[in-house]
Amino acid sequence: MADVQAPRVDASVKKRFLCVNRKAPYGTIYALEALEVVLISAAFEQDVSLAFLDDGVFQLAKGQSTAGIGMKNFSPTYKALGDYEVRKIYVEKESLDERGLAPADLMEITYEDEAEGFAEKPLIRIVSRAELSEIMAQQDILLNF
Amino acid sequence: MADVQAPRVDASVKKRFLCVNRKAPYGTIYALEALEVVLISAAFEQDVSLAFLDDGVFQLAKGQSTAGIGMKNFSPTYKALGDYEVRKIYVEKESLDERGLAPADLMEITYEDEAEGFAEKPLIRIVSRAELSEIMAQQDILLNF
Amino acid sequence: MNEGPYTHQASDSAYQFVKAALERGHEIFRVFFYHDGVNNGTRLMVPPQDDRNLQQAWSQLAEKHQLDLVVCIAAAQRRGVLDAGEAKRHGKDADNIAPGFRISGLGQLIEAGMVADRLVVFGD
Amino acid sequence: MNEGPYTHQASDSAYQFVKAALERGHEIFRVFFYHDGVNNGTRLMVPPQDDRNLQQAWSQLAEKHQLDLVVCIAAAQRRGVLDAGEAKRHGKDADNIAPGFRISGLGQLIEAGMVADRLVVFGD
Amino acid sequence: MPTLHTVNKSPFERSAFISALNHMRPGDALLMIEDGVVGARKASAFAALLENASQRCAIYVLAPDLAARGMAEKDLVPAAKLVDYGGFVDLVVQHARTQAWL
Amino acid sequence: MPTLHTVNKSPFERSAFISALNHMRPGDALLMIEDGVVGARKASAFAALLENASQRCAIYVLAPDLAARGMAEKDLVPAAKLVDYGGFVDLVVQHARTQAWL
Repeated sequence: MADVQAPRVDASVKKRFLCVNRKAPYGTIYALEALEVVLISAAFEQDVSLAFLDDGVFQLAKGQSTAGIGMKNFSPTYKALGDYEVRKIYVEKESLDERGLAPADLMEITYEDEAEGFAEKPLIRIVSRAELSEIMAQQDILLNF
Repeated sequence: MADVQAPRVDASVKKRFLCVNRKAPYGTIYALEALEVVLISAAFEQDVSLAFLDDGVFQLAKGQSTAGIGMKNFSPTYKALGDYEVRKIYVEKESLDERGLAPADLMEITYEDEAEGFAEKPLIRIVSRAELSEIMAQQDILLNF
Repeated sequence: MNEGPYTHQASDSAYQFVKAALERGHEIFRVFFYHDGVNNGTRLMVPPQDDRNLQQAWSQLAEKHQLDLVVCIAAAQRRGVLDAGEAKRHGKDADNIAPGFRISGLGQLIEAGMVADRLVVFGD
Repeated sequence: MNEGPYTHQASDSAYQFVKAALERGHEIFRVFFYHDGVNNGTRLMVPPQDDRNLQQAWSQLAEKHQLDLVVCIAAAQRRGVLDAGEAKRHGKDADNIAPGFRISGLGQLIEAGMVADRLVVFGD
Repeated sequence: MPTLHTVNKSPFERSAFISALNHMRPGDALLMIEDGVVGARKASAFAALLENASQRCAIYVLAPDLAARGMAEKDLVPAAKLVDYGGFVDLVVQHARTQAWL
Repeated sequence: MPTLHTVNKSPFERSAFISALNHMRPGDALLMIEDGVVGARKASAFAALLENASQRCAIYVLAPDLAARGMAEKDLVPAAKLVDYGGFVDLVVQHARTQAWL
């Protein structure tokens, strides 16, 4: 999806990055270009997680079909995040509720757990607003989109 | 402020244009570039009026001082609108109220009434939301910013 | 058209709207690119191969239907969209205007409002 | 820096912030231009004479303080901001990158996050 | 002749949707496009407001934008009618003017 | 170490301000910049909310942005403290991370 580059910094640095997604997909490009940041970050072996809140929860909606608007449907890429070493995707419950969305309306995103014989495990964790605030407070870097 | 061009169309066409201003100044350029449209429109002898509602009412706030942000203060240009044959500037009362603004917080904008010996008359008319909706419904063209 | 390509959907929406209007047999008097909309008119864009190229889409639609695509001169200067004449006039060593787009004044927007039966704004 | 010049105040705010940080004696490891922010890096902009020139402001600040101004390559390609090498690679007849800006990959943003003590995002 | 109002932003993100509703006159039409389509979801915080507005105004949703966001007619308030880009053009023709609540 | 939250959009236009307030933890700071400064007006629809938040978080307003919009300290809720760009830099240094509610 984008050029991979070798990190040029001290490889022992490991920071917690949280990509904070708050916008609906397609109306603006932020969702897509945020995803490109996450894919690139895998090459740097950082502790990268993603948060979806406010209209950002629509990025994970099932069944996106963009044929009618002439834009590329990039939602399948979210399903590949497990392969990019992403292990934490947080979705805010209150944001879902306000929008009349249930967790079942979101795509299933899994990763293969090496420690348990590559068993498929869900990547999405539904968290409360208070929990998400706590998670944000534990990060080194917040990438805002 | 911008190049003036001679109209190339049937000069007898006279339509009602309303420039609808809904954004605060400086945070985005829409206020400034909307003003440039109004200034240009004078050369076309159309019936041009302006509406300020939602955060657009901040465009008319008194005492704007932009030295600290390195941007040009274009608010004095609003005071010259009378010279550009603008005769109707509508400001929505409900938008002022919600923002804790009073009509006295707005710049004084006047025009010289030729019919009354060039007496200075106020250009701003405070209107209710219902009145503004009615005014919008009477236009040929709505220019949205 | 008030927004640039890709960041906001406005350019896509306007393009789809214009295409549908032409298919319905309507005449498009003009498409006026204002604010960041002027950035649709740069021929230097190179989107990923699996993505649409909005400049080419507009240029091709213009060629097919003789559309008048006007880029606002004042807005374009601020944002670095120039034709050869503008580049020369301002001492710039390059220009970037795309085929089918022409640079002109804001009066073209007022004129379009006077002539056309309807005016629709796409933006952020 | 996620937004282009003029339309949103983000570029002005980021510029004022960087200037103030330098005045306070802080080191700016990098300014990364992403999304429409890449449009700050075109040398073709010609704002009105009574207005600020944001590209020049950034270029001059970079020269004075040896700032590393990085334009995201993927975002820049989409929006038509190219250096000479990129232009050649994509068969374009012109480039528009401004002095003091360099085009590189998104990894430079992650790297900056790893190296710098603080990362601040300016946008719409 | 009535006015067509377009809203292209989510009501969860911006107040433009509310502004549009506040300025629509009986007989006007509302067309929700781009991210604005999410405002027509049933069971959302804005559903009651939209149903209420539908008593005096027609409510349209641009179908291609709805599909892009993973939704279909069944996800919307009952008053919402789907149109495609051609339908958007027809609405512009059928109304005297278009107010875009950007 | 607490978080600095920046809000650059008017609460009358976008929900980012409310989102910021909803996610701030005791001891965090809120800095209102650009069009966001209008959210600190006293007697506005958001004044009570902001005063309430000020019980647990510091509220800052970027003075140059305030002046550009024709306002001064007297127009703001009492809890708001003015800073310049240098003060903005200091706030970034004093907090472990910055969350920009774009």
